[in-house]
Amino acid sequence: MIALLIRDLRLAMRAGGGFGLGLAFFLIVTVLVPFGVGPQSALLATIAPGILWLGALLACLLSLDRVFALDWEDGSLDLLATAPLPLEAAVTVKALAHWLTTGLPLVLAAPLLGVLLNLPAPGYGWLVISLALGTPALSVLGTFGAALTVGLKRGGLLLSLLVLPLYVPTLIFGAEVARRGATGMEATTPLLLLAGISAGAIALLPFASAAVLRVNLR
Amino acid sequence: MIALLIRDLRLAMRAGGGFGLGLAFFLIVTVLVPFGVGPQSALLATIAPGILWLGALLACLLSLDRVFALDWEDGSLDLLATAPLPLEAAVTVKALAHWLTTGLPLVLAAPLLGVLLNLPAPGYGWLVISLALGTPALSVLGTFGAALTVGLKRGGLLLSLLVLPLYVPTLIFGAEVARRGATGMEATTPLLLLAGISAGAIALLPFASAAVLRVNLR
Amino acid sequence: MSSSEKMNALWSYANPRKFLAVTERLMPWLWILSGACLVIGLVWGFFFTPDDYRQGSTVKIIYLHVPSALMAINGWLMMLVMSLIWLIRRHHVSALAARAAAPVGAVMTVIALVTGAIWGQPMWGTWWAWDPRLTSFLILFLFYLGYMALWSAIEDPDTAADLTSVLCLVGSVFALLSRYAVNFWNQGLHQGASLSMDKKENVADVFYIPLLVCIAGFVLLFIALVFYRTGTEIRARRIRALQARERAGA
Amino acid sequence: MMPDLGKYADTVLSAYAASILLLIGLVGISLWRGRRVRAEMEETEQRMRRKNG
Amino acid sequence: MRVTDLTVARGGLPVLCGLSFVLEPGQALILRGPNGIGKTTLLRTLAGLQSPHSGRIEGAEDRIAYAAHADGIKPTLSVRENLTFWARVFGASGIVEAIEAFDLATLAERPAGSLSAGQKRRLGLARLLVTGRPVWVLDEPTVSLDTRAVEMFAAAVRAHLAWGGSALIATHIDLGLEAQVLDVTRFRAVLPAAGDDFDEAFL
Amino acid sequence: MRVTDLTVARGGLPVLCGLSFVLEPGQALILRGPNGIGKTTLLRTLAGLQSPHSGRIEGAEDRIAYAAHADGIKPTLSVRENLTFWARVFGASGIVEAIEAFDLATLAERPAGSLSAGQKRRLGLARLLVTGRPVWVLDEPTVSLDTRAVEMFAAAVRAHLAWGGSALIATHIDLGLEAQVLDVTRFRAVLPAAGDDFDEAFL
Ligand code: HEM
Ligand SMILES: Nc1ncnc2c1ncn2[C@@H]1O[C@H](COP(=O)(O)OP(=O)(O)OP(=O)(O)O)[C@@H](O)[C@H]1O
Ligand SMILES: Nc1ncnc2c1ncn2[C@@H]1O[C@H](COP(=O)(O)OP(=O)(O)OP(=O)(O)O)[C@@H](O)[C@H]1O
Ligand SMILES: [Mg+2]
Ligand SMILES: [Mg+2]
Repeated sequence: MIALLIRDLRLAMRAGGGFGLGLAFFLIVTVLVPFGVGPQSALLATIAPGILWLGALLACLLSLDRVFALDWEDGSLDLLATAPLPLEAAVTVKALAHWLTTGLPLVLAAPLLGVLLNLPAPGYGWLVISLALGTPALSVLGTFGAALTVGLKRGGLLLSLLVLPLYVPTLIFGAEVARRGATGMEATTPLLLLAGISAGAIALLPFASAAVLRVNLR
Repeated sequence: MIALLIRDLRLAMRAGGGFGLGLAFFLIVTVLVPFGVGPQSALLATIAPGILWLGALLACLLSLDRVFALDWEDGSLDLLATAPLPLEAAVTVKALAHWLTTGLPLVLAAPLLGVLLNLPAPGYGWLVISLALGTPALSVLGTFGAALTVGLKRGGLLLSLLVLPLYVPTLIFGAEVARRGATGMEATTPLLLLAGISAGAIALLPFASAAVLRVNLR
Repeated sequence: MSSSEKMNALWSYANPRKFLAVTERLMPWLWILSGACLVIGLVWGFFFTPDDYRQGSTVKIIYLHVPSALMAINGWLMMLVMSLIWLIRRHHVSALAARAAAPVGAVMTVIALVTGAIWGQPMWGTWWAWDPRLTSFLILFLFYLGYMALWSAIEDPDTAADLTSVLCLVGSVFALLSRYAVNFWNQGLHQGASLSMDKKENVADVFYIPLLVCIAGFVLLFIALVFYRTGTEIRARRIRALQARERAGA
Repeated sequence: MMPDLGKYADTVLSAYAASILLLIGLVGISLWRGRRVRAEMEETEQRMRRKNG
Repeated sequence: MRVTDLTVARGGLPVLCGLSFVLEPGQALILRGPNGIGKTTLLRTLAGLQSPHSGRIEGAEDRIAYAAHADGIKPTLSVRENLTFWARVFGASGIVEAIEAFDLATLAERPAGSLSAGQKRRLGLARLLVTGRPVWVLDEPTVSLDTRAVEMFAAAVRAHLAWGGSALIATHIDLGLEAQVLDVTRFRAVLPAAGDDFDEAFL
Repeated sequence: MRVTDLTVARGGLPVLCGLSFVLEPGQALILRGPNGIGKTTLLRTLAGLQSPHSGRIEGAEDRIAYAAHADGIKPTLSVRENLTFWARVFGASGIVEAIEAFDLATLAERPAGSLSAGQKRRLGLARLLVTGRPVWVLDEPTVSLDTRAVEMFAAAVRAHLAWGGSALIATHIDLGLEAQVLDVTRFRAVLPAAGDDFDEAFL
């Protein structure tokens, strides 16, 4: 398992591996928003928490098709399935690697981008906490979607279509935490709900992903 | 050339070809925005033109990695490069096929999604016009980006990173047209600029794309 | 008959041949009955019910809106059950029934959304509001879309059945979660449940009876469509099998 | 014959029109595809039978 | 490994049926048969990647090292990193022998993506040695290999057999191995003429 | 086609140098050499996919049909659709001969993705016939083919030569073609020891 994690991280760091690109995408989306909606800073401050969450979600989504597709194409996935490692473990490791290379950098970068969108001062802490709690769920859900579409060439868009509705509860609670935090309201209830979703997804979805992957390898 | 166009369209329609998924993604992004920023309809109406343009742009972006990557992986691109068809023509056809399968459906669906975001009534016409004029530029620019990143496995994110800055002027003018239209202001100046950008991109970029593609095939 | 024999007798309808034979006989009745209920219910509702004192004639939309909304939800529930049966007992007919139900459910969702939107224009002054009930319907529609897209994207039918079934399971959980999340996110404008047992909150009887007839019509139409489309899927599947044999040189 | 729909005539009529069109479309497409598939299956079966003598 | 009355299917259709054979330790078996007969399908079934249509496979669980056309090589990792990864996944330790057996020492630090077709294939075969699995199941292993490399491969297989392993190899060309040959052509599945029986709608 | 004093490079490093040969119409030339010597690189250069490091290639422009490991086959299109597409791109019309030559008639309506390795390869080779190009440049064309299919291929090459075409084929196995053989091993590029000369640092 550790070998797989190390390999995935190493692959992500190598040329064309995509590390940091999620971040860059996040940055660009947040930068483009003012171009789209106009530069009024009060308006931007209102929508900032939501947009930051959305940007993080889209950045996460875009890197999902790397989770299994490359291993599928070059046959590694066949070989992994015949290896002594249980597929559930492999799936969990993949999700973890995805989170480490995509989710974690997003969490760390979010406050910086908050500045660009005039996020109100009390919002920073809540934004980071909500992202830190929510992005693991995004990774796990995304891994499930990636496992579903692994056999399809460039399933990227289908993947998005399948995964985005699954992201809705996470997004709602996450953005709610950030929004309430930014306006100084009480935010622990949605935070707890968010944590609950994350915990549930992490505990249960790897089994679904592994089952689906087995079907796809057949 | 027509053979290539027909093949690309046919491939897009076949299973896993991705036709309609751009549309679905557009739908989902616009649906997610209120979850992020909250349900107040006045706020949504203000940001609607910008968000719709952003959503269309992202949907376009996500389908870009299909433009060349599949042909590259299975060797078709090598074969096309040695075929009697000039590469410039092939690139143009590819961009056209991309627009027909992604841009055009987006243009047609935009008014419907405008309803979801409470787009003000005078905005619909302008939104459609601006998208109709702007999405061809998005396709051509995207094809250029796809040509740049064709050799990279799963270059999706890098592609986004390269293309998004190129999209900025189109986005600015396009969203400006839609925004002015929605608020009843005069919108012909940005519209002309948008048309200019599109015309220029369509006329010149295929040469750049073909050149870049030749380098990548080497 | 002992209960286990009864179960076996029930499962025997999962045999495609038997399924087709039975539905073949039922089909005409289903079409006629559903058509009759729909015509009676809609004509009654449209022509012979009074206007509501607050909503005016728009209340007539209820005869389309509520039944389609009900069927949209029940369609998904049925797909869930069928998916479970496929995953556990691997009866092909159940997987195909789930596949056949999806477009029907999706159209029901669209009807509920469209009639709701049209109704909202005079009542709330807007086509669309991010009310929890409406929003969760939109999400349901997205789930339908994803489910159908996955079916059509995968070549091998058994693989597709497995994958879509798992998606349906996971999707159901998350659809439910979304429902609560959306409620939490925005408290809405929408009507409360008016078909509840508590008679005081119910709509008046003049509206109530034709509404019930319409609901029956929608339910019957749903069943008819699903049976018919399942038959089509079974035949398509058989064509596929026959052609594969043909190619293999049998 | 036509009931008086008052100022909401457009609303009610368009709701009915849209829904009925959608329903008819759904039924129509289902029947059309059902017919086609049934015919194709019969043709295929016939072909197989002929080939098998 | 013992296979009894096995039928394998692809795309829902049986392609080979009634296969039975026994593969003893120390034994190699070469599968032959024309294109499209179902060799790949058979090997994938034995490797556990798809389930048999009917019949039994015994003694295959967790004992098989499978190698197909796609080698599972990451182009951005070096040859050594690629091998080390698979060694660790399979709980083996030494990659030195594998590197020696396929003469990869001079290539060890090169990114695998810059290897030629035959060099890549050698790397793919070297992976077999680090799995430590007793049954090798190989689908056209010598594609793109030159004569010297084919000899390396034959030597590796011989060593594996001597150690007590066994090998099942599908190939169209002569490998210079002294092994039993199983021509699967005569197991081609004959489909029963499609009857009116609707149960067969789902072959 | 005439090649004079050609040096080809991969990854910036020359791999084969000083190659000269002439390929007359009606003639076939078989390239041999150990793995990694540079055959693929040479063929790609001749096909115009990369530019030569030095030297001249004459008479290759728009006359070459190139076929490599990747066949450019779309898995979701049928065999016929795949061939028709290439025929139209190359301005040819008939795909009937191509289908006959490689015995694809029974597979014509199958989606190409469901073919076996050898069947796919046959489709890839059939593509050569619809290009109508006189010079075939083939990189290991018979990979995965069984003996019957190799004969089909040899027959197709012979017919092509008789028609006045020519062929350049890199392969490790015996094709049963009567053709000149060029072993490229002796053209292996010897790199000059990296001197202090800075200009050479950027070879
Ligand atoms: C796009 C907009 C709308 C959607 C998606 C929608 C959806 C729904 C749903 C899901 C139900 C529940 C059916 C049930 O569980 O019994 C329902 C019932 C109902 N809706 Fe809507 N609705 C929309 C707009 C409206 C509007 C604008 C009105 C009127 C002002 C309205 C009036 C009602 C009524 C009276 C019921 C019956 C309540 C009940 O029996 O539970 N809806 N709608
Ligand atoms: N999805 C499918 N539907 C129907 N038939 C299929 C499908 N996929 C593969 N086949 C057929 O199954 C047969 C077995 O293929 P397989 O790849 O096992 O052959 P093989 O013996 O390995 O051939 P080769 O020597 O060419 O590699 C082939 O005839 C192939 O065309
Ligand atoms: N990016 C690179 N950097 C350095 N060397 C490279 C690079 N890419 C390829 N090479 C080397 O160039 C040589 C030529 O490779 P080529 O693919 O042409 O060989 P080949 O003769 O076709 O071999 P095979 O018979 O195995 O297919 C090989 O030794 C390869 O390792
Ligand atoms: Mg094979
Ligand atoms: Mg080579």
